[in-house]
Amino acid sequence: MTTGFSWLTLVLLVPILGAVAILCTPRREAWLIKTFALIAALATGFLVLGLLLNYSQAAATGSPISFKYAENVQWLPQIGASYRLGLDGLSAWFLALNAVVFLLGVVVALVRGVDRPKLFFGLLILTEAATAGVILSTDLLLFYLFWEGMLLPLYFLLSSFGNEKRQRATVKFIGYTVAWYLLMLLAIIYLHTQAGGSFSYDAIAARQTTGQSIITVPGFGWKLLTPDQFAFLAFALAFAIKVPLVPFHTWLPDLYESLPASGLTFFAGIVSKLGIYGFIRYAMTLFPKEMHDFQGLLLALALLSILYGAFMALQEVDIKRIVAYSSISHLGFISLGVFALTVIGLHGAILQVINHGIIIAALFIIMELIEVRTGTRDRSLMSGLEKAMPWMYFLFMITALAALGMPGLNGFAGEFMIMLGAFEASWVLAVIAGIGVVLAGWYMLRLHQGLMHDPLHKGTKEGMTDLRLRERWVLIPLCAAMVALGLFPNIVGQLDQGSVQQYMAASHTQPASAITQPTPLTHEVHA
Amino acid sequence: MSQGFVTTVVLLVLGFPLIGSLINAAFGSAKRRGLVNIVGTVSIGAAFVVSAVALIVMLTAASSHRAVTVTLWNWYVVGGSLSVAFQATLDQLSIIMLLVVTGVGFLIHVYSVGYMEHDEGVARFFAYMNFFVFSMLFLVLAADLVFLIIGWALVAVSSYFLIGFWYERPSAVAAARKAFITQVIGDVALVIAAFLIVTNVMSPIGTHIYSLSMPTIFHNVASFQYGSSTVTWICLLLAIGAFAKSAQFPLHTWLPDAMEGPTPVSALIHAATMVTAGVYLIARFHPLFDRAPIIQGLVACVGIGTSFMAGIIALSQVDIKRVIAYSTMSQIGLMIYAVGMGAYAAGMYHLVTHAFFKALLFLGAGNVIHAMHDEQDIRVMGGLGKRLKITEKSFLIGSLALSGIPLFAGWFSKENLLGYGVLNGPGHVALLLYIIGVCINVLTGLYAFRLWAIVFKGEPQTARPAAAHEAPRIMLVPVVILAALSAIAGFFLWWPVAFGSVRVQDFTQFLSPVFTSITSGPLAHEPGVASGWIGMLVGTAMSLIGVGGALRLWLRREPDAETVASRIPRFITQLSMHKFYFDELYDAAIVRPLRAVAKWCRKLIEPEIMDGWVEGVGIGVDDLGNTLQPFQSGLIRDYIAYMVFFALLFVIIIVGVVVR
Amino acid sequence: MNWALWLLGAIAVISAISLIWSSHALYSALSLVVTICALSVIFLILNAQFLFAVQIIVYAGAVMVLFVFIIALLNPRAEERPRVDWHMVLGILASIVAAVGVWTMAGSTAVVQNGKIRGAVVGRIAHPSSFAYTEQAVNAHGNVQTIAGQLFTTYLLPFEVSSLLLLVAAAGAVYLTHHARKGL
Amino acid sequence: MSTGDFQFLLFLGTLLFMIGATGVLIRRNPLVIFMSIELMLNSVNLVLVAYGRALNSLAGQVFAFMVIVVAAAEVVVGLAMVTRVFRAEHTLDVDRLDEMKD
Repeated sequence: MTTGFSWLTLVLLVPILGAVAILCTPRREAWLIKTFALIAALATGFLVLGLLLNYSQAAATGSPISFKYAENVQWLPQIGASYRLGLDGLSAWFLALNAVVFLLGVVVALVRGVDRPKLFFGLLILTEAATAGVILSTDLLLFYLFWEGMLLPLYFLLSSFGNEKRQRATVKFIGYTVAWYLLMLLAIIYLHTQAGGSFSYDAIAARQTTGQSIITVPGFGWKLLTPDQFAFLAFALAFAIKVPLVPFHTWLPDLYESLPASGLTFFAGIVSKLGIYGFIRYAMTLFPKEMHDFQGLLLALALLSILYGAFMALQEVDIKRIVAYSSISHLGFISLGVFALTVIGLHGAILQVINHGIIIAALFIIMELIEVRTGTRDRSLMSGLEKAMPWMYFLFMITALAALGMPGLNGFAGEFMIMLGAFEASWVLAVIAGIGVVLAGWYMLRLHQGLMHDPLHKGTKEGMTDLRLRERWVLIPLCAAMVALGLFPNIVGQLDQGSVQQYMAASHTQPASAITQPTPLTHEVHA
Repeated sequence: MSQGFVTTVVLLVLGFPLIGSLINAAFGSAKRRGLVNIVGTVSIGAAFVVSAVALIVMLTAASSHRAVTVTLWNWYVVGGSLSVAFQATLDQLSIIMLLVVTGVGFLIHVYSVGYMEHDEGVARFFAYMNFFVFSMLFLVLAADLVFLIIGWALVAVSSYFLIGFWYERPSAVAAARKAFITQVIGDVALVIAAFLIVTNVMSPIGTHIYSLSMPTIFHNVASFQYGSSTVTWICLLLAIGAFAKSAQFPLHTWLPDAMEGPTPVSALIHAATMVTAGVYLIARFHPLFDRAPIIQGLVACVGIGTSFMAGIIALSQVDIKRVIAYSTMSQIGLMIYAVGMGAYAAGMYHLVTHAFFKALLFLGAGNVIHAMHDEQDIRVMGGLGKRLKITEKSFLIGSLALSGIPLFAGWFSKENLLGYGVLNGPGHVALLLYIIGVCINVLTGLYAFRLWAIVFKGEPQTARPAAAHEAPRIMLVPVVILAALSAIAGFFLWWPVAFGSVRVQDFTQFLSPVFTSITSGPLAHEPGVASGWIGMLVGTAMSLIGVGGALRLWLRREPDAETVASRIPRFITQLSMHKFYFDELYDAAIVRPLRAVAKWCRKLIEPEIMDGWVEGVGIGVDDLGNTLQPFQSGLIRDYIAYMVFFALLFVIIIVGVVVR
Repeated sequence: MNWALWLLGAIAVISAISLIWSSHALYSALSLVVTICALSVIFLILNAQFLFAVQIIVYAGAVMVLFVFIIALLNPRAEERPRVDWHMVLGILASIVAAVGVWTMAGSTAVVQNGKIRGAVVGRIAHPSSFAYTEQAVNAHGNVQTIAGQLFTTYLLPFEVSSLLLLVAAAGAVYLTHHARKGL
Repeated sequence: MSTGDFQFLLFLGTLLFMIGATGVLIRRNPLVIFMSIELMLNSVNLVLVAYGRALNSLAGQVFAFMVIVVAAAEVVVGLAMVTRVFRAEHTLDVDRLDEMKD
């Protein structure tokens, strides 16, 4: 049973209560719905802030990774599943990003207005509960429950709000992802048996990965993989689709193109990053040997994402799709940081997750504001907006520069760490990532200049107004955060020191790997 | 100098331009032009005063502890091993750069008050100019690789803003993007060099020290063996970064296009400060460069090559600013040649004098353009000397300094440079490089006085020069000051002078502690002019030949310039006219293929392969459905037939399995 | 007795073939009657006198009469010979395979013999049920009596259920063919 | 009854059964289809009795009797349905009765 007050359950409960409150209020009182939504988002935000502030004082339990505010309640004793929640350095930052991004989603929805507030806000807050659940749960079955549960409100949200192509995009997304998650469930069950009948993270992490006999195809004698490798591939596939790494990314551009900005802030902000979270928390620590075996393949996929995303962003015409592909390229960077399996790389990845969350949210908001003003999303039909909207130009410039990783802004801080980590793994990675940075500079500038500079395009509508005060005050805090994180990235650094060491230690049991032995920068200092 | 003093100097020097830029950006507007002008210029002036004070304090301090490094705040701490912090160094090298940037910058700001009189974007202009000076100072003061990279990128971004200042002109926008992309390439090279350094710095006792701060790196520079592959790679990457910034051979195509920006921008960025950042970088990393002889040779050759190529191209340019731009590229080439050979002090010396006379030439050109109402084509001009007397005279002084006529600033620094080149250039090509260097003197003399003669002397080609009027006083004062400086700067910096307790040694001795104290490689001592007399004499003679030739061709027009040009083989003139076709080459070699790959991705890979297998699954299921549909024919006999068939199959299998 | 079986078998097969091949429904009905009678005689040979009687009375008597009656009622036109299509091919193929299969099966282990049994389990499945009446026992009490004994003791449930089945069938048939004649 | 006879009887039963099945397959008149089914049932009876005789067990005959009862019930209902279909569709060709297609 839990000793202290179960804070984490509160973090889950508050959004659910908010959603219930919203669903109860009649459709007429739109303002009441909006206030409930705002209250729920703010309450979660402050709760998470409180947790973060006295994070260091909290007691920590748990073997490979020590979790704080741990909760453990028997749920299904027959099959060894228990309702276990926990927070470590890594998930603390994901939780913070989760709260910030959903608060932003609510605020953007309020500023931009939304036609069916009851449905929208109810589902939005419910999704927040689900994603928080994914981040907090330390029991694999509970994790899977939230992981699939997240798709439920998302499906309704995605298919009922957005432009004309949303139906197809949503079906493609949901169908695409759910089909592969079942593999992960299989892997979880396999782990459950391996760990002697319990779903808890510690038990599974401590399972004996004894000599696995390689499965051979009966009758043909083909040598396949060991069961652990199969399980790892199942996990990796599920997370790769979520991240998305390139071959599995085709759902992303269609979906992002059809979603409104309020939906995109939280979707691009946190939902697409849970794949990274999964890789670090589950794939890296539960399958250390397999992670090293497949490290080459995963690194190749990450690099492919960077370059492919950059090339596609270079060529796209629809501005939202450009930002979608740039998001793929950035996520490729983050996964490069994770797969390099070095301390610096992991630090950089966590930092870049937060940076990317802020940048991509701001970018999508700006894209929607431009789309509203010029009435089109086609890059070739717009130019010379700077004269009409100096504020938009200024804020869009800062966001674009942060996105292309200009040193001094937050994009650079994360990318520098990731490239340094990747450089340690092997110098080729850093060089290719460098090419990615140059391409990022190219397409981001093309986007920014294409819209802002050059004489006013004859096609654009007349009488375009600059950003209204409300819209301005949504973007200014984001840009301020970009500059602040660019100059003081250490805020993120301190909190996850301990857990990054633990993750590296947990993933180092069998270090033999194709790439040169990843030397941690910590002189083998173990927490 | 005490830590506290240096911290205040650093914060003030960085603070003034930043605050000026923010004020102008937030509150500036065309209406409040007066406020904008004052804030813009005063902030740079204040920075100049602070750096002058710092120079004086530095001169009083003993030469041993003049270099002071200060930590501002911790940037990122990684589990106790790698802790990256913002550190700033104030030593002889950076104080010189501070003075050049803020001094010349201040004069250019005063000039641009007049130049940008009727431009409504004046607030934006001064905001960007102040931001540029801030980022240049940020770069110069950097003592930490991350700090340096950030400064490097900030300079690139501000030059992007300033080149693309008139954003309504598509050519300016394209030029700005081109400049920025080239800088990003240099930036990435710098970042990778930083990684190489961090992962290879060993403390004397052989343990890895992960630190990005340059003082500690240079202190343990012994860990890099002389000529080892890591040092060579590091210096190659640093050289690429320097070439991108200083518009040297492989990455030089952005400089001529950068003339799209307003003239004060060209003066500040493309004459005095930004392009010299590459020279500063190599000077700052001299311990590493001293250990990589191959790279030093490469740098020297690239410097001379670019200088020679730029000299030829400048001869055929018709746009006044592009001629001066190519002359900048040529002079920077000489500086790169100097630091390539290890003559860091000589390189910096030429940098300082070049800043004066090149800024002077640009501002003079600005006056001409201003007078001709934004006309930049020199073929239209002629005989402006009668109308713009002061500009013509200062332009003449500038040209004299540029082409290295004795007793002018250019002569001191250039001959010092070439003199050093004669004695200990890189390896066995030293003499060849020296000869090319001397030919460059001829070319410099030619294009400098070609420009002066065509623009100011001779009779006007068209009616427009008649309407020209002398520039307003506010634009003339900086030009005159710069003319004075380029006249006496060489002499002033050359001779040791003593003012009471402040003993101003000559330039090279002032800088020598920076370049000798740490290097343990071949000592790069500076030869006095005496030992290089022969070199100097030959150099001066070639300059005089150049100037004389130019005057004959374009002033007295004995053999008319066109007839001479017709006798030169066509392909040289074509090469010169089309800037050695580099633009077209890069476009075809890099830009177009990359864009083709991107289009290929979008048109082919995305829909077919990436999307293909997802849609394919859907289509596959549909097809399966269609193939199975006819089995539901509705005829009873069909159904019975299927039953019989499968019953039979079932029996056979059972019997088969059982019997075997 | 061998030749009798062969003769009766041949008659049954020929009439069966004529059943499916004849163009007119009535001829096939008659050929079915012939097959049923042939089989009933075979039952007689196999010492199943009760079945012989039931087969003749119920099958030939009642069921076939009903068939002929219905054919007369609907008097369908003579349809042409069945077309040769893939159904026939499948049918013939199936019969050949089944025949060959059974022939080899039956040949190898016709009756369960103790000792090593090679090949098909056909015989083994049908091991002697709990109720075994040797030939002499049946003849002693008479075939009908013994069957009646069994019918009303061990197999009482199937007997009752079949009676219920007949009742339902009769009611169903009446309901299906009944159509309300208006104005009666 | 010798094993040779038993083999022949089994073979005869199978042959009759397959002829019935083929009949069901090829004929389009539902009445003939019913008759073929009757034929198949009879062949089953034959095999049952043959086994009963071979294994000296009366179960075969009892079961055969049950089969006859069921066959009778089946014919009754079947023919009722055929008459009903005939009255509705006025056709007896099985191939044209395909409303069940979709």
